[in-house]
Amino acid sequence: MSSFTVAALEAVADRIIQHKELLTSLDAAIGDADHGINMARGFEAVRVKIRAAAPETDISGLLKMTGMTLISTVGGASGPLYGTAFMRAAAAAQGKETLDQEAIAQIWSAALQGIKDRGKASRGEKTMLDAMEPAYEAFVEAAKAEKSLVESLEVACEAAKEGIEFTKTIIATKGRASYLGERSLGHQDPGATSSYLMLAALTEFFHNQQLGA
Amino acid sequence: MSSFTVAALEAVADRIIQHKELLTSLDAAIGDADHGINMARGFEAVRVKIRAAAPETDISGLLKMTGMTLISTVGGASGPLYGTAFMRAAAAAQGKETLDQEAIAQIWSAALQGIKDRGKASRGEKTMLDAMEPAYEAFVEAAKAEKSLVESLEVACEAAKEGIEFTKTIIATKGRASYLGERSLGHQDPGATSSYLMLAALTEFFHNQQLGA
Amino acid sequence: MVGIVIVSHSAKVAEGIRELAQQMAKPEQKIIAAGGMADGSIGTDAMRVSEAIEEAMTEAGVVVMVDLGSAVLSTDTALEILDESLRARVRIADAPILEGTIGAVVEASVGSSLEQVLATAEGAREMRKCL
Amino acid sequence: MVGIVIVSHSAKVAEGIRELAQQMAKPEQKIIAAGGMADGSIGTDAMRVSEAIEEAMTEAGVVVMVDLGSAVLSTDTALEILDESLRARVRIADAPILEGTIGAVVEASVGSSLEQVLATAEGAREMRKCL
Ligand SMILES: Nc1ncnc2c1ncn2[C@@H]1O[C@H](COP(=O)(O)OP(=O)(O)O)[C@@H](O)[C@H]1O
Ligand SMILES: Nc1ncnc2c1ncn2[C@@H]1O[C@H](COP(=O)(O)OP(=O)(O)O)[C@@H](O)[C@H]1O
Ligand SMILES: [Mg+2]
Ligand SMILES: [Mg+2]
Ligand SMILES: [Mg+2]
Ligand SMILES: [Mg+2]
Repeated sequence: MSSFTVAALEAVADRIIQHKELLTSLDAAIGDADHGINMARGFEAVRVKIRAAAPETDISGLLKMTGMTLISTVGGASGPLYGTAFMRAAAAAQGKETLDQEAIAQIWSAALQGIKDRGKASRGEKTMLDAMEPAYEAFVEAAKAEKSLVESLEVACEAAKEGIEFTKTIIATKGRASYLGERSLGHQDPGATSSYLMLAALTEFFHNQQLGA
Repeated sequence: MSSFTVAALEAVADRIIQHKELLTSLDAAIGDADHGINMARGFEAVRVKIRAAAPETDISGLLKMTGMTLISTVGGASGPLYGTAFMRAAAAAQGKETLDQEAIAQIWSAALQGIKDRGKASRGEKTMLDAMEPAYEAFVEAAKAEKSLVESLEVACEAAKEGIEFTKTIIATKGRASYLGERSLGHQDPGATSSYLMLAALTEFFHNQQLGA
Repeated sequence: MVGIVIVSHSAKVAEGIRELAQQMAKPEQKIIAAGGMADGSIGTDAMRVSEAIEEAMTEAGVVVMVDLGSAVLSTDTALEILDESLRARVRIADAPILEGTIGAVVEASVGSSLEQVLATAEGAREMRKCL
Repeated sequence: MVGIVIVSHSAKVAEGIRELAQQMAKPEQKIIAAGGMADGSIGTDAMRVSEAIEEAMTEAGVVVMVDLGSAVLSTDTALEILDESLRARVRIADAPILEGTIGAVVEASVGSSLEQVLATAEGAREMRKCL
């Protein structure tokens, strides 16, 4: 399971690093032009850490490693937010040995709650939550409707994309973009975008695993 | 007249530089422990400047040089305050060719007003004004009572000393010492002390001149 | 675009705040740090402040951010040294220096007036960091 | 004496504020700067913050000064990493970072309690610089 989880996390890291410029340019419009730099620095460090992890490290251990690394390397608000998300995910993953649909829902729920606890934001404040939460809800719905893991993830991706679009229509009331007041209108949130990218990477990863299986 | 004024200013500078440690230790008790450092740095620069001044530089020119130098080298609140005092003194000294009692009263009055304008303080706020203003008033009184220049300066010195003592009994409401609230009580004000030192140096200078004459 | 001058007793503070503010600024925006003394010691230097104001000056004017009361004394002195025509276009913000600078820079970046930038800088006083 | 930690996105800002505050402090007072990232970039690092809190810790506790909202997120995260026994003695000040730090350091220097130091830091919001 360790190499599987490492590969999943690497897929996430690669996707973020590939989109460094996009994320930074989105942040340039309504923030301090560093979200891509922050996230890429964080996930480069994560990649190094998880590749070097002992082969017996379990899912929870790898998620914790990811969280700790993001906390100490990202630098922006997204560091403690995603860092806390992965730490909570690690706690929820404790004892879990496979990443099936139910396990993923539980882990995701914990991660989402971590972001809310840390950032004290809720949906509609133009943050990563506007992608992350509807995506999570869509995932749970799809799972209930007996869709497969990959199908459920695909539905969640769609919801995250819509969440990104939604962030264009609202004013930021949390984070740096809130300094802009009404001027944040019309721009998509960088954090919502990075959340979508991570999810899209995971979806593709599970999709490819299925094909390979 | 130029060498006379240079000598008078040098006497002031020397006195301040000699008391660097005293002024700093007074500031350590109710401020940021730099008043002596600030003033010594300023007057060392003044000494260099006025020694290098063209021999035809008049009283006003030398005072202006002193003011400008203090403004750009002292660094603390006392820089703009004493700097402005000397600049205003320079303006008041314009055209004056001797430093008699009346000229000194006029120049001093302008300098005092400069400190008030710059610092927006008045007597009783535990600042240099608590030495400077009573000293000025005593000087004018003494002059009116037909005392000699040196006698008048001596009376002024006494008043400045009493002013220093007075600062021990009050709470600072201007400058850094005001951050301490009641805890500034019992300590003498560094700026009142440097004002006294300058005046004492001038008094001794005129006294010696008289003896020499 | 209103220019911003950052006057601190510490060169590190002024330069660090400038870097933070620059992250939120338009590339063409003028943000000038005037921290510390020419010889590197802690303090404010009215001459440096007056040069910084000249450097930051635009049609729209300049807002000066200060750290402590004595920085205001130096800035007032700097204004006296300045050309009268420039002086009329300078405001000193009675605001927290770091928080006010970030606010002022963001406000200035959208072309707001001198008085608007000043008001936003001073409004930073009410900014809440903990939620 | 209550210890003070200064958390800024900029290492220069944190270090510069520490130097300014040190001028007003007792020699034995603990004032720790936790600015920027380990690699020198701009940002806050919860690990550094938690180390700084440990370093500044005294019987009387620690007040943490922060520059921007995301510094609060890092500090909250740092608190989660910390020992529970220490955590109870830490307060985050919702205050202007430079002005609040100077106020907090002066208050702490006379042996005031954690809550008093916090209140003085937060009261710096009302400080007027221009008279
Ligand atoms: N309080 C918060 N809760 C949730 N998400 C937040 C919060 N504050 C900021 N964010 C997210 O963080 C993103 C910015 O991240 P980043 O640029 O790395 O940090 P910073 O704003 O400190 O530079 C925003 O686009 C937003 O999605
Ligand atoms: N507003 C003011 N008006 C008059 N004098 C003042 C004012 N503020 C401070 N001072 C004087 O300046 C002195 C401190 O000078 P100094 O230590 O050089 O400056 P700083 O306080 O900036 O370190 C005080 O002792 C006081 O006499
Ligand atoms: Mg950012
Ligand atoms: Mg940032
Ligand atoms: Mg001082
Ligand atoms: Mg000083």
